[in-house]
Order: sequence, then C-alpha cells, then structure tokens
Amino acid sequence: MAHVDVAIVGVGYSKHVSKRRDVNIAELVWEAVSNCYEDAGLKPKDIDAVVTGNMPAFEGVNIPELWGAGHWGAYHKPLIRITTGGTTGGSVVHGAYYAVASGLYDTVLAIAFEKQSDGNSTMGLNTVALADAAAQFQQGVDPGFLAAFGGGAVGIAVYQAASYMKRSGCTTHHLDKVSALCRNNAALNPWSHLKQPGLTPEDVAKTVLMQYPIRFGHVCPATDGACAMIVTTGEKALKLQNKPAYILSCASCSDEAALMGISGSGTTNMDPCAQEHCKLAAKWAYELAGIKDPRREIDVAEPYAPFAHQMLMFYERLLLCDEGEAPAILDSGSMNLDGELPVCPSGGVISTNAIGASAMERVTEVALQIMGKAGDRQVKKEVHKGVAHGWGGAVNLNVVAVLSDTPRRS
Amino acid sequence: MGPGIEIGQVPRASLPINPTFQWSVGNWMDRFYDGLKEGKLWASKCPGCGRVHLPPRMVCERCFTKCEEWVELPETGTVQSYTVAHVKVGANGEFEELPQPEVIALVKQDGADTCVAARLEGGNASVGMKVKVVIDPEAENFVNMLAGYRPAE
Amino acid sequence: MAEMEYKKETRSVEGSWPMEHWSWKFESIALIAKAREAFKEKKLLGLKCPGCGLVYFPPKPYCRCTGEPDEWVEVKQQGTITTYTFTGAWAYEGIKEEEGPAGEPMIICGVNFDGSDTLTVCILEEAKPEEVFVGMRVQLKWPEKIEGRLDDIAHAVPLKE
Amino acid sequence: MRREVAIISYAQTPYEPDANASREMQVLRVAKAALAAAGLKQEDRYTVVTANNDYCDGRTISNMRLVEPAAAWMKNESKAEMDGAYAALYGLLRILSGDHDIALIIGESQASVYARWLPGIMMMDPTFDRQRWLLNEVSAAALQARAYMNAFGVSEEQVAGVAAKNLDNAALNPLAGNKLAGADAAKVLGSRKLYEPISEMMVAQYCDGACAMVIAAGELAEKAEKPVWIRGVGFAHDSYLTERSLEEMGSLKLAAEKAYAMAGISDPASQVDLAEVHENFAHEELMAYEALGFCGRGEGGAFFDSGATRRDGKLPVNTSGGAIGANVACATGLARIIEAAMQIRGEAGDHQVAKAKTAVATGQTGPCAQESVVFVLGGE
Repeated sequence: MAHVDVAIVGVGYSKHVSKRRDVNIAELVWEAVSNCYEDAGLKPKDIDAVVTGNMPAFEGVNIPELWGAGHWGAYHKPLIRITTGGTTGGSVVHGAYYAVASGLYDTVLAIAFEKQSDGNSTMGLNTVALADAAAQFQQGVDPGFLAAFGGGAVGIAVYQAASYMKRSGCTTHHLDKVSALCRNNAALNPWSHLKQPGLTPEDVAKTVLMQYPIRFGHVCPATDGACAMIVTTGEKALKLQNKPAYILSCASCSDEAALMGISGSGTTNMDPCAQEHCKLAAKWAYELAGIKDPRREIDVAEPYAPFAHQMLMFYERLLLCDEGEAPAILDSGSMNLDGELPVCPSGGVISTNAIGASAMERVTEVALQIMGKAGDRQVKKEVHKGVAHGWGGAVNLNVVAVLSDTPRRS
Repeated sequence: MGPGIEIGQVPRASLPINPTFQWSVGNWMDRFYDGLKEGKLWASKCPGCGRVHLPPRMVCERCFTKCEEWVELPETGTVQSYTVAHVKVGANGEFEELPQPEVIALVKQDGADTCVAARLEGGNASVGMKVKVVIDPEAENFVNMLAGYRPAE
Repeated sequence: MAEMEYKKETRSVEGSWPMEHWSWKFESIALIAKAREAFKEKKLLGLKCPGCGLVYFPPKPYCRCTGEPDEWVEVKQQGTITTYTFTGAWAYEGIKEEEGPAGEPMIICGVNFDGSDTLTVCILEEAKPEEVFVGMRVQLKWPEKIEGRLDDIAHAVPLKE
Repeated sequence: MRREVAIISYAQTPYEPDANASREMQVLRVAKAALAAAGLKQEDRYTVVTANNDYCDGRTISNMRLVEPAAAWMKNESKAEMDGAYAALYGLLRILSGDHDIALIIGESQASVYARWLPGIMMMDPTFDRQRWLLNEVSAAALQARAYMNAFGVSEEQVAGVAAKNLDNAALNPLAGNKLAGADAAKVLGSRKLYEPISEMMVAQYCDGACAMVIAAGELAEKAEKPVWIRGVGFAHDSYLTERSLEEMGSLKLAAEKAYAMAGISDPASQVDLAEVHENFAHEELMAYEALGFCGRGEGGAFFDSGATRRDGKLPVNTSGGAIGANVACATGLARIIEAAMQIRGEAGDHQVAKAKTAVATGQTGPCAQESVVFVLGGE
C-alpha cells in the first residue's frame, strides 16, 4: 500500500515573551494561526482537520479548545486535542502527520501553545508530582527533603546533568558553551524569547548556581507563545510550495518515570540520562524514514534542551554520534550555524520555552531550514534532512520526527 | 494483586494545595468590562459577516475575520433558554441545595447574535420572554458587573 | 466608531485549581507500609514480579512487564549510586560560589540497593562532592530511632569495603 | 479507507461509584485482558493511545504515570485529552497510515478522585463564565434541554422515559454501576430536582472505571475469529455553548454525516441495526436520534414513543444502559464502541439484541456535547 506523503506548507508563530497580558489564551494562539494561514497561502475553508495541544497545568483551563478554537478557524471542523506534557508540541505534530498519512484528511492545521503568565510555572511543574508527594508525606517524608530531592525548580534535570557529565566527560564549561551558542543563535531568530547576542561562556559561568551542576544561565525561560503548522499531502504541497518540507516519519517511546517512583515506590528507570527510549524512538523514526546512517545523512538537528546538558545528551541519544562524543563535537564547531551538523539554529528551548509549543517548534524550525526560510538563522550548508525531538514527563517520554526536502522512498 | 499480597481497603492521600491562576482577559473583554463600568453594553461586530458577539470576541469564528468594530447594544434582550436552578456547585465540586430556586437564563441582547448566561430575577421565565439587563458597575468581582436580567414588564 | 486602541495590560480574572478537593488512591501505600514495618527490624523488603523477576524496592503494585509483584524478598543494605546532585552553596571544580542556593551543602543520590532492580533516593553523608561518582558503593545508615517512616531509608554513607 | 481495520478484542472493568483500586490498577487489568484476548504479548509490536485528563486524574501529564499500567513501556504511546472514542479514532489514523498495524486503546478516569463537577466548570470561558459560577455541565445541559424541548414540544415524561429505559437496560449489564430494573418515567421525574428540566436520575452520574480495545489491520485482523470492522468514522467541533443554537447536537450531526458517507450508509434509520450513544443526559439521547438520522429534526420524542429504541425495538439504543448506566469521563465513548462490537459479535449476554450487523457508537467531550465522534461498525 503506497505511503501518503505528508509535507509542511505553512508555519506561524506568535511573539514569544515572558508575559502577554494584552491578549487572552485564544487571542495569543490566533496570532500564530493567522501567521500560519498567511505563510501557507491558505484559509480555514482549506483545512480538513485540526490537531491541538498545550500543557493545561500552566493555564488552569480544562480543554481550552472548547472556548478558544473558534478563534483558530476550527469552526465545525474535526478537532482532536493531544497532550503529553513537555512532548505535547511533538505529539500534536504526530497527530497531524497521521491524520494526513491516514488518507482521511488531506490538509491539517496543528496548533501548540502555552501562556505561562496566566499561571505559576513552578507550581505548574509541581502539579506533575503532587499526587505522589501527597502519598509520601503520609508515609513519613518531610516536605523539605522532598523539595531538595526533587531537585527544586530544576527537577530531575540536575541528576541527569550530573550523570551525563560523568558518562561523557562533559564539563560545566561545555554547559556554558551550549548556552552561549544557543542564545547567540536566538539573537538571529525574531521569534525567540531570550536574545543575548555576544553572550560568552564566561558570562554564563557567572550566573548563579541553582543546583549542581545547573546554573541560571543553563536553564530555559518561561514563555508565553504559540506555534501553528499546516501539513498536507505531498501532491497538494507541490501546488503551494516549490520546496515543501516533508515529514518522513514520526515515532515516540515511553519509559517508566525516572527517579521518582509512584508515591515512594522504587523505579527501574535508575539513570535519568540513559534515555534508552529516546534511542528507540530515533531508531524507529530513522527506519521508517529510510535513513541508514543518521550522523552522515542528517544535516540539521533540533533536540529539545531546556537545560544546556540536554543538547549534547540528546544529540547522542538521537544517534548522531557515539555515547560521550557530543562534547568533543561541540568543541569542534560542527554544531555551529556554519558547522557540518548545526544544532538548535533556532536558539533552542533554552532560549524559548512556551512548554506546550516547544516540541512543535523543533519540527517547524527544522522545516524552515529545509525550506530555506529560516532568515538570518538559516544554516550555511544545504539542508536536505533534519531531525526534531522533544522530551517530557519525568524525562520518560520522547518524541522524534525526521524531515526532508524529498518524500519517503517506498 | 498477586497471591502473596492482599491490600484490603486501598489507601488514599490528598494535599491541601490549590494552584492559582490569573487569566488576562485581552483587549476585547477589557473593553466590555470598561463599558459595564459606565453602565454600557459594548459588543464586537464582525466587518466580514456582520455577526455581533456579546460577550465580545476578537475573531468571528464563522468567517475568521478580526472584529475591530464595536456597537453599543440596548438594555433589552430576549430569553433564548433558561433553567430553574435548585442547586449550585459547592467549593468541593458537589451540589448544594439553594435556599430557594433561582433562574439562570441564556439571553440574546437585542442586536447581538450570541448569548450571555446570567441570573434572571423574578422567578418566572419563558423562552422568548423580553428582559432588561441589570448592570452593577460596583460588583465585587468585575466578571459580575453584568449582574443579570429582569423581566422587561 | 473611534479606531480601537490596544492596551498593553488588560484586566486579569483570578481563579484556582482547588486540588484540596481531589484525593488519590495508592495500593503502593499499603505495600510500603509493610516494608516500613520491617524497617523497625532493620530489614529491607522488596517485592518481586512473578512475570519478569524484577524486584521493586520500595515495593510497587505493578511492573513494567504488566506483572503484579507479589513475592516479598529481602534486599541488601549496601548499594550503588546511579545518579546524584548537590544542594546548597559549595565550591566545586575550583569555582567558588559567592552567592548560591541557600542551605548547607547536601549530596542527594539515587541508590540501587543490592538485590533490587530499582532506585530509591538518599542523602549521602560523610562524603565530599568531589568524591561522588556514578557507581560509587554506599551503605544504608539507619537513624538512631527507627519509627518506620519512609525517610528512615533516606540516609547513606560511603561503603568502607 | 486505505486499509480494512477491525476491532479484535476489548475489556472493561466493572463501573462503580468508588472502585477499591487505583486508576493504575484498573488500567493494568483492562490493558492485560485486551492484549491477552487478542493473543498479543508485550514483546509484539503495537502502538498505545490512551484517553485521560489532567484535571480528572489530578495529575498534570496524566499519561506520564500510566506508561507501565497501559502496557506502554518502551512503546510508541500517545494520549488524547478527550473521550476514549477520540483515542480510538487516533489509533485508527495511526493504523491507516501504514506505519502501525496494531493499536491498544485505553480510556480511564475515577470520579472518586476528582471534585465531581469542578473539571467541567474549569472548561468554561475563563474571561467571563468560569468565575460567574453559573455554568457547569448540568446547568448548561439544562439550558440545552429547555431549548430543545421548547422548540419541538418534547415532554419531561419523554425525557424521563429515556432515563428509565437506560436504567432498566443497565440492570441486564453486569458491569453497569447505575441500574434500576423496572424503572419508569414517574420514578425518574420524582428524583431530586437539579436544574429544571433535569432531575438527578436523568444525569449520567460520573463513576470509576477503565476500558481497553485492540484494533488492527493486516495479519492480526485477517486471522481474527470474529473481527468487527470499522466501516466509517467522523468527528467534529462545535462552537462554545453560548455561541450556537442548543436546539440540536450540531457536532454529532456533522460527525455522523462523515461516518455514514465513509460507511456507505444513506438511510441510517433502515440500515443501522443498533446504536450505543454517549448520552451524558437523557434528553441528549432524544437529540441524538435526530442528529444520527434515525428520525427527522424534532421527532426524537415521537421516535422514542414508537418503542423503536427499546431492547426489542427495530433500532435498539443503549441496551447496555448507556452513559446513564455507567459514565466514566474519558472512557464512556470508548465503552460505547466496545458495547456495539459486543452486540455485533453476539457477546452482549442478557442485553444482546437479535439483529446486530451494523452498529453506530458515539463519544462526546465538553459541555452540551460540544465535541462529537461517531463510529460505524459492521460484522463480516
């Protein structure tokens, strides 16, 4: 049975800033959606289905599509809401991909967003584990210990970073270099949140330590922002774009929550930096995409890295190099905009994190690079294939998408 | 559970933590509330298809046009539907008896194409009934400045 | 109709998620209660899955292989660090912290106790940050008074082999 | 459709007000049972789509802790934060793409965990309705009921009659938690008044439970003993309840049109043998008769009076007891698909209907059935 090719023909963003108090949630998303229709040269009447998602803990609104989707051109259209925490944006892209690839819906609008200033970002993240905390308090654990062991505001990332640094020889200096690289790229990206042109690793090293080994400069901001994307069949895409970005494959993989067993139980996910499920998702995605040797065939990568070490760690878990090689590859300059395999040319999640939208923005940024529409942040080399990634939950959910300038060879 | 384990009554846990939120209402609803402060009903009008939204909306969902036109609506409206409420939802999410029944109505303000859900004073109600809006600019919570409706006589 | 001017700051409606009215159910609390009883005899009890043999400590009612652990097995009190972090202000890798997170430095690590296939989180005492590494061997350190609390097993010291 | 996709197996927990089990254990039980009934082991290649809600579960990223119970460890797993029928739809899309052949679908929630009517209030417009605290799932449904009944002269006895039918049907369904053998309209009308015209027994009370289903194409479907083929599917979003007419279930009508077109059904009233409808309130079943084309606009009451939808009628509806018999947020629509498949397979036991070749199942999400999904199922 022939594969239905799926291609991105339109990308739209809202402004990404820490607080948008001039709009409500629905209006913020409208900005990204209307930009996307314009970019694709399409109108709501051309859309056959809508796939949406956010991480509702940050806004405190249950299924905001019920009140808001009229603002997004979804009137009387098939709409499905897909939410998986940090990977939501990527899971929404998968939903849109499958809708088109199913042959039932030719042109699909995908929407992912977060308006974090409507809630409290730290409390939002805490609501992931308050149920388990409730159980632990009841069994004799005092809140102070739980907060400290939970890694405070940076959560499990601190354990992951410590483990990764031990496994790979990555030093805090590498973390500083990742932040500097991303924030400089973000300065070339009009849609990014934190723009710090000329930021140096030394500047990052001076930022306050939050919890070993993570400094304030190694951590993403909390952002109000939205992202929208239109995908359609390969056939229709070529009528709209001379160079659409094809989604060759989508794959996700889920593991047991790392570090924190349910309500105090032990967990078999003992090393939060192993990320075997990320390797599996990448393997499945590359197989479907017909990619045999990712490190040579992939031209650009957008790993989901709200914390600096994750850009290197997931570079390895996306099978772009061997275990522990990423720090050296960073040092070689290969990851720069003019490198052999640029990483996070958009500035990455460490510069912009409207959580619900972030995993979709990894896909749209790879798409813009493939379409040659990434403006000042367009990488130097010609981009044929790219990989986009997202993680979520207690670093136990991973989503991967592989994109290309040519459709999947069946 | 496995043979070696029987749990009996499954234990429960809860936590006295209530995350709070502050939803920015946006410029359309802000203007709606500004209007109510002066006892006026401002509705947004779609330049595309003419639909008038109360409460106002930035975008007309029917034709996906930005509604930057405004119209001030008269105080009269028509009941589209209503319910006689015998209960309300308590803080814990369960129903609590109301001391005496009250009427909640969906009212289409004259000139509007969408409805407002609000209390209807006076006890008796019917679909199609003419009503007048009751505005309380000093309401404790500004979302209640549109306090409700009363029979138009 | 005057051209619409846009405010930068519009009103905010206050609201909440009254989570105090939610309550969750946990078979794991009942299983851990039995393990906590055994703490008083300085014993660690894990629960073994009949499906795949994995041992969960502290015990868990279901396994990733969809089995339901049902056999109590004793878990050793020595273990291996699988991951760690430090809280509080400290000096490490030569970088002196003038102002850093409050609190005195604490080493928090994930420990896999021998005889179990899971991790539980402990505070490592009698050790300096520079000495900690993934794979380091540690020994559980019981509190003076063991009351059968979950955090009775939350302290460890480097294992002197 | 590009591929023939069939329902292979299914499993449901008993539906109870307060199950003596966590959501994890209820999900684990139905996931294992559905996989076993399909002859599948965890080592086999299948994708998993669950339906659950952060506010119902009181857990942000509610699927994060369901990975192991949903037999999704190291699997390609995702979640629809809507009714379980949407998770089934998404699983179908994954299989039709050709990238997957087998999907495990699971829906769950526990009313004993969340504050009953608060997740519904949290769905309302946060810039206006939410903190005015007038609209909730039941008061909104009452406004819908009044609009519909007033427009087409439907009586409270007819609405109460539907509730009585479903409570009586539920008595023949061992899994239903809310049942009353021999229930009649008077009994229903006598129950506690909530928001007129809705009294307590007309409401599908939320309860605890989970259900799971395996759907597949390719080898597993061809090998299956009694595959139930998915003939057609459709879904649609309607406007927020204060911005549309409440006299009809607009999204259900749109969803049904799409599903019927795909299934080649032109005259549902004669071509459909039975329906399992997700009715959160008794009046919604009457409105669904019209939206699903079983009768004309406004004729739902008369169609009910004709006895057509009774267990022995020509188009039995909700012989399982429907949502009034058992309503689990994020699972009730999936349970409807399962009940319809059971009828087609002749496995519905005491509530089995005689003629069950083509069945319709519906799911809904949001106040006044704002979002709807329709499945058309057929036997060999």
